[in-house]
Amino acid sequence: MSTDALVLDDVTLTYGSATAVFGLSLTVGAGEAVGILGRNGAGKTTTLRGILGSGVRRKGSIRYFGEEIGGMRADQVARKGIGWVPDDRRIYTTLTVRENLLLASRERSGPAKEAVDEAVAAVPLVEKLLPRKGVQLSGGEQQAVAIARAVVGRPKVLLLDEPAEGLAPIIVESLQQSVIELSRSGMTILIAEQNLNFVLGATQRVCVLDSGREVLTCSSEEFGNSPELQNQHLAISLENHGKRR
Amino acid sequence: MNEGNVKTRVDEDNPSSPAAEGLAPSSGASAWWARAGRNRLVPHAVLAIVLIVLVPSLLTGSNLALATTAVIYGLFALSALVLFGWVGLGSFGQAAFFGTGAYTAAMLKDHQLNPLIVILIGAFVAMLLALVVAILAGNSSGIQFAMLTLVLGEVLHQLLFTFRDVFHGDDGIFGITAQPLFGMNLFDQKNFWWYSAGVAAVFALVLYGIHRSQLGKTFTAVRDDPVKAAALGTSVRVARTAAFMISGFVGGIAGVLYSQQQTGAAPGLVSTVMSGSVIFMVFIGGTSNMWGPFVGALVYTYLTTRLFQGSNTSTIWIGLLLLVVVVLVRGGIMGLVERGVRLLKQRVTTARSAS
Amino acid sequence: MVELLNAIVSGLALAMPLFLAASGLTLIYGVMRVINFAHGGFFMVGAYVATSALRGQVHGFWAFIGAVILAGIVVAIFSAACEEIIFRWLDPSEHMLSLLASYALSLIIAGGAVQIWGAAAKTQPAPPLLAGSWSFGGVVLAQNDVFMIIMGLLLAAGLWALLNQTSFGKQATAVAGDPVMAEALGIRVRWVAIGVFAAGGLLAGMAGGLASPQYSIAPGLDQLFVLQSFAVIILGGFGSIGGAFGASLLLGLLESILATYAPSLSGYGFYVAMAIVLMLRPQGLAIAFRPRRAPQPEVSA
Amino acid sequence: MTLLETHGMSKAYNGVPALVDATAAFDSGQVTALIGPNGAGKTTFFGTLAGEHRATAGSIEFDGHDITKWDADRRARAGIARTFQVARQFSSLSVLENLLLSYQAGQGQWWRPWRTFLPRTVPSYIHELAEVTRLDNLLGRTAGTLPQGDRKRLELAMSLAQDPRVLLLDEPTAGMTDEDCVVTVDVLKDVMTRSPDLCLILTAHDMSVVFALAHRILLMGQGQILLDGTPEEVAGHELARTTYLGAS
Amino acid sequence: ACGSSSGGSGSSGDSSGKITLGMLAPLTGTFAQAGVDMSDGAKIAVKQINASGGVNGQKISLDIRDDGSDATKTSQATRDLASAGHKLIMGAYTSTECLAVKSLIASSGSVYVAPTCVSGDLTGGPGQKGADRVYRTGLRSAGDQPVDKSIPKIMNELAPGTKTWDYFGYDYSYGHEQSATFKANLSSLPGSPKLGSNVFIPLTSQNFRPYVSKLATAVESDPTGRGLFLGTYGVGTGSFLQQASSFNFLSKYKMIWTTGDPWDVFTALKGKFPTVWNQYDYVWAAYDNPTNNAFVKDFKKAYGHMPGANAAESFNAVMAYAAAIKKAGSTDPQKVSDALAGLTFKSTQGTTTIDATTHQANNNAVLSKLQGDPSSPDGIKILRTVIVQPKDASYKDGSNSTTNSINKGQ
Ligand SMILES: Nc1ncnc2c1ncn2[C@@H]1O[C@H](COP(=O)(O)OP(=O)(O)OP(=O)(O)O)[C@@H](O)[C@H]1O
Ligand SMILES: Nc1ncnc2c1ncn2[C@@H]1O[C@H](COP(=O)(O)OP(=O)(O)OP(=O)(O)O)[C@@H](O)[C@H]1O
Ligand SMILES: CC(C)C[C@H](N)C(=O)O
Ligand SMILES: [Mg+2]
Ligand SMILES: [Mg+2]
Repeated sequence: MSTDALVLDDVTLTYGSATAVFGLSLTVGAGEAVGILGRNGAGKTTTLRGILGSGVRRKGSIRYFGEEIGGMRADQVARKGIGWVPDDRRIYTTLTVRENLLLASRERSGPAKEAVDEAVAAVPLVEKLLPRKGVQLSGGEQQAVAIARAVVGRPKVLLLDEPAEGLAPIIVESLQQSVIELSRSGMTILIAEQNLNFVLGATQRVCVLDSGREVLTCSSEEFGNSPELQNQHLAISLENHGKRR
Repeated sequence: MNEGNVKTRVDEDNPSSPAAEGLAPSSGASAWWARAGRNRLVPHAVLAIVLIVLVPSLLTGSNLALATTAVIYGLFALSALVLFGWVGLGSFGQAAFFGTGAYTAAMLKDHQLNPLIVILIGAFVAMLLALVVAILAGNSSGIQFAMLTLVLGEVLHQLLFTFRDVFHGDDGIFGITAQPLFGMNLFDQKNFWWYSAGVAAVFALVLYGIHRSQLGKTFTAVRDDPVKAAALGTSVRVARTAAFMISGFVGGIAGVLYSQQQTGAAPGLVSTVMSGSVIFMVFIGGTSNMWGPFVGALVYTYLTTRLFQGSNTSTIWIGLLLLVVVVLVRGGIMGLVERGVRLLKQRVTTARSAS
Repeated sequence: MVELLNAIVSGLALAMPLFLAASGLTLIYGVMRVINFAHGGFFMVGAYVATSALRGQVHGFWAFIGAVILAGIVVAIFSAACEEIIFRWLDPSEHMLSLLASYALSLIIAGGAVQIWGAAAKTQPAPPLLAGSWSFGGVVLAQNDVFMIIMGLLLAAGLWALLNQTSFGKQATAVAGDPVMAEALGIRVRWVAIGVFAAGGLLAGMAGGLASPQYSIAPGLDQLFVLQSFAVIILGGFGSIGGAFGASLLLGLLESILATYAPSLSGYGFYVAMAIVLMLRPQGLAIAFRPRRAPQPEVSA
Repeated sequence: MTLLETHGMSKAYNGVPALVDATAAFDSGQVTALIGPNGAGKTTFFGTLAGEHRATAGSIEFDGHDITKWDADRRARAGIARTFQVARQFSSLSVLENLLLSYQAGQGQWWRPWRTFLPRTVPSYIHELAEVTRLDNLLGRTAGTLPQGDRKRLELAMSLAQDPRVLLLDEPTAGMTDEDCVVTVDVLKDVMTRSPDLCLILTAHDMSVVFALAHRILLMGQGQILLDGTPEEVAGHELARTTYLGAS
Repeated sequence: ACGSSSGGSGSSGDSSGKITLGMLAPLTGTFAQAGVDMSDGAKIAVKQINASGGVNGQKISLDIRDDGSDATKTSQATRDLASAGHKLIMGAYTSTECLAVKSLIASSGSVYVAPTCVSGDLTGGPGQKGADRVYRTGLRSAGDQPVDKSIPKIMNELAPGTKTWDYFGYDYSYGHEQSATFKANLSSLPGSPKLGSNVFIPLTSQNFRPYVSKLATAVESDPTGRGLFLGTYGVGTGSFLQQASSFNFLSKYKMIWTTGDPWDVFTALKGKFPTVWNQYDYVWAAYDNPTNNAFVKDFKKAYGHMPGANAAESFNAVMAYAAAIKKAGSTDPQKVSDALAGLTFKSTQGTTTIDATTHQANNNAVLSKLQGDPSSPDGIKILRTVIVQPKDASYKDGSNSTTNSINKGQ
């Protein structure tokens, strides 16, 4: 039981009075890479925020290697070993990239310098950016730094929110490679992403959300091979669209 | 009138969020249109007129004087709302406009002008000052803006002392004797109420119109995202300057009325304390509509001159109350009222759909 | 010449308590984005606590220092409590809210101080070691001034070290930049917030204690440095400790020189300087210490 | 016909060059895609064209006017519309109000205090626009509560509502589902047929979008325009492969 | 501008047979101490009057409003008192507020007695008509007063040979009046001393460091002998003395002359202040008469310390109102006002008469030489008092703390 990295059980997530995710249950095994798919507004970002406990109200149980974290503050959750790449990057603009990475390194995770080197190895684009300030980065560069920063903390579970957005194709490719490697090295990874190819290549399993509810969980391979499934769950058929809200 | 809210926290009380919609059955495709388009001018105007007519017969003596002060402060608070609520510039020097109006009226005391003319002159001078402030401060925003306006207000305050001969420093200028208006003796409390409440109502109405206008919507746009607003072709500078001048004009009117009521002007009117108080009125009342400033002014005036009067514990209580409002009652009293109304409506609709 | 030197000395003497009062303000702003109007109240409480501890009697230097530290600690606890009770509930991006809340708090402190310590003015004599002055050919140097200058430098250095050399400083930097992300990186944002408020309160309280022999300790003392402190953090760049130090010096000297050579201007030459700086360089003289986001590309419209 | 032209345009942030000596001409009726690795200077190029910041050197000419020193709002009024890489909208206004505001601003009607903002009837143009961008069901929503993908569409619709002559789209499809991308591409194609004189310049990291729309591609790298040619030419070029496209 | 100007309804006395006086005082802010003293003093008068059966069979009470030492707040409170029917108004601490009250008196149909304000504008000068319904029981200080004219002369006699005087006072009407009068009268003295530095600081400011060192250098480098006219009062004086103390130059002045209520400031300094001469209208030890002795005794008993001038002045204002109401036989504002004009009543200076034309009371000025004395309960030792007659500025020694019968009796 406790070998599962994350177990979400009937989790409901709300912003103020607005509910964005309804009764979601999801299990992610240790070392597994799972993709979260869904249309705009389906609740992908909200799910990741919910696991972390940042900016959204949670109901239901979230267990992390058997330990209940559903009531913890985000910083407690993060210290347990969950890393997060937010969709809006949130780079510290007045700090250099190196300082950004150092902030994320925790004493527990070993010498800071090594951790930084490791992260740079995982996201090579970052290397030449190290001395630059956060403001001096383009959108894609910030994205890369955000990923590297999450890796620096040596998380056991990594939450990636649209990691490929805004990255040049060539970088996306290498990022996919890095994610696969991190996963192989035992890190549990959860990716919310629109870029289907990226997700399918990097994960073993996908979970599809629609309007805050889980509608399908299957292996990435199966999903990738079935245009019907993709069509049914990701396409915005017009009649569907009309009823959406 | 719902558009005046300061950047509402989108996550709260959003009636059209998925959940809220889950509760209340969507009232059809026209709902959004009705929400955005309905002109609620008539009921508001009727309410205002009823109040203006009723108040003098309900209140007498000190209470009527207090109500008059509250209305004047309300107009002043409305001028702060224009800058703060409409274009998102939280000024901590709003008293400069108020004080300018008041001092202008005080300095005209020996000229025996028609009070309405004095109002126009005072408002105009305050508007000119607003133009200057807009030129000086219009480029900043946020905390810099708040501080810069605070400083400019403070400089104006200092000028009253530096030019003692003109402004009489700490002593202020007292002894305004309001001239009769259309044969109406303004020394009479009731007459003064009609005069000041009438003026306030007229200008509140004008502001209501402006807020619903193209310029009004541009204000909101500039407040929400100035960069985007500029990218659409609206001039942020022009919009902010316009808001400043409107704010200055209205603040000046309030100042003139105030000095006519108090028969003079003193440096306290231009002080940071005054600027702070008016922001409190705005916050207590709520920024979601134009009644807010008036409600806030009434509550504030009542609290400070009545409820906690006559002992040195008053500041503690006022402070505590304001804290509670700021920390707990987001959206002020009108916000509470609106939330209550919305809840009630929701109850009613759910009850109806259930039966 | 002697006049100028004297003006410079008294400018420094003015600058130091100002810096001590403003540094806490700028620290709290820099990290928590709260412009604390009640900071003057904290200062006043510090002065009252020190005076009460010494009972207004003459005491030795170390007793005085002890009282100052006590004042700092009391106010630090109070300040931390304020953050826990009030400021944590306010959205820091809505600076108006925190400005107003702290303004309300300042009213409560002003009223509360009268309840606790009464309306009657108190005075605290300086310890004998700081009571005298030296004169060098007409240039008068009060021992207390020298002491304040040393304290100012010490505190500036201490603050700099706290922010730049400690892990607390690093965490504060992160919280200042983006509290949401800081939390997601595992930083105990609540502790940092409380710590920063406590540190700000400590500075204000100690400033009040240190200044207590110089003033009538009475209602209204809270207003003493409020506007000037604002001037300092504006001039120095919001949140910059070094900037605050420089701005305090600048304003102290300006005030003193104006008071000496153009007394009629001394009231507001100060503010004009501030307004000019703000208009030409809104970010202040120093490079700001961690703004929240990238400075939004403002329209130059 | 050339509508927009830059001559040796450069932009440095605090002395750090982000755009170097960019010279290019854009014709009306043409769709140009700007591609290049992250940090190549695409957004900077847009920002300089739209007037968000001033060029540090060089000049910009639009429709025969030298607009180098014009402010952003003036350029917008002249007909240069843009979207932002991270979508921006007026978060407290409803979607409809956002659209109407853009529309009226595009018509130069944004400053009159005596004209009510809400017209009696919504211009049919706005209705159509909302329909094709699939915003018609969201018109009453407060823009601040929209998810990222919807915001992107709203921003696109807003820029179209301005009825521009030059349209600068910075990653219009970023964060959209594949399906939405297709729709967006269709919308843009539709726009090009309706207003054949529009000069459309866009950036995207999604090559399917680029190839579906662009008549011409500029490859940027390190602040410079490295290649300028038809999609086929650029895609086939070695430089594009090694610096940007990769193996795929 | 509103408020009916009719003297009408029996305003201040309501049916329950109670007379309420409206009182303004700064209970908060920099001058809170003065406000507390003022209300303390007034309360003693009320207690004494009620203990002896009230006025015309009615008890008196006070409705005290905080004016925060702010003209705006004062106006509002005044208007509020008047509209609440409390039209017999007294109080307000500094001249700024008193003038603001004055301007509302006519329109609100009230009467006003100013106890502590000294500005000339409040009442008429010699032979001038005072404003309608505005009276002063306290001291008037303006250029046309014999007292003011003679102050430099008295100073010169007490500290002969002072060549230069430095003035340091507040930046408002009273400060400017005081300094101008002083300057004008200096030149008429033998040796025509001059005014050295002439500094005005804002009413609530307490940061005097640059001025202090300027004065210090001036006095150190001036062998001819200087005097200091310290026109500040309240916490300003306290802060000035604190900041000056480390420069050790105050003792080099031939004379330090202060104004305003000396008691609260010098009590706060706990005996640590240089010997000064104070000029104002009350020091408890200066008078030895039944009214004052009873007042001092009751005050000391109630509050544990000696009364200062602010307390005594407010006491006198209540006494004046009580006498006027008695004389008028009514609380009607107009009648009370008429009674106040020309009224003679028992006060701390024995008896006081309010001039029917100028509306100014014939209040003595009291000069006192004060020395710090940590061993005395209030920290002050009164070395000498001098009473100056307002009419001709003739002066004679009053009693002092050792000769006063209150003390002797104890
Ligand atoms: N701060 C917020 N306040 C209120 N509602 C919100 C907020 N953030 C998101 N929502 C709502 O929650 C729902 C889920 O949004 P979420 O951001 O999780 O979607 P998503 O799947 O990540 O979409 P996208 O692909 O566009 O990023 C949406 O309907 C959105 O409108
Ligand atoms: N505000 C800024 N301040 C300083 N430097 C900046 C700023 N914005 C961008 N830069 C720098 O300019 C360079 C070009 O950035 P730009 O945003 O134009 O790239 P881009 O081509 O749009 O990249 P992406 O595809 O990642 O969005 C970047 O390397 C960055 O270092
Ligand atoms: C205390 C006095 C010398 C001054 C007086 N309170 C006034 O302002 O008029
Ligand atoms: Mg998302
Ligand atoms: Mg870009």
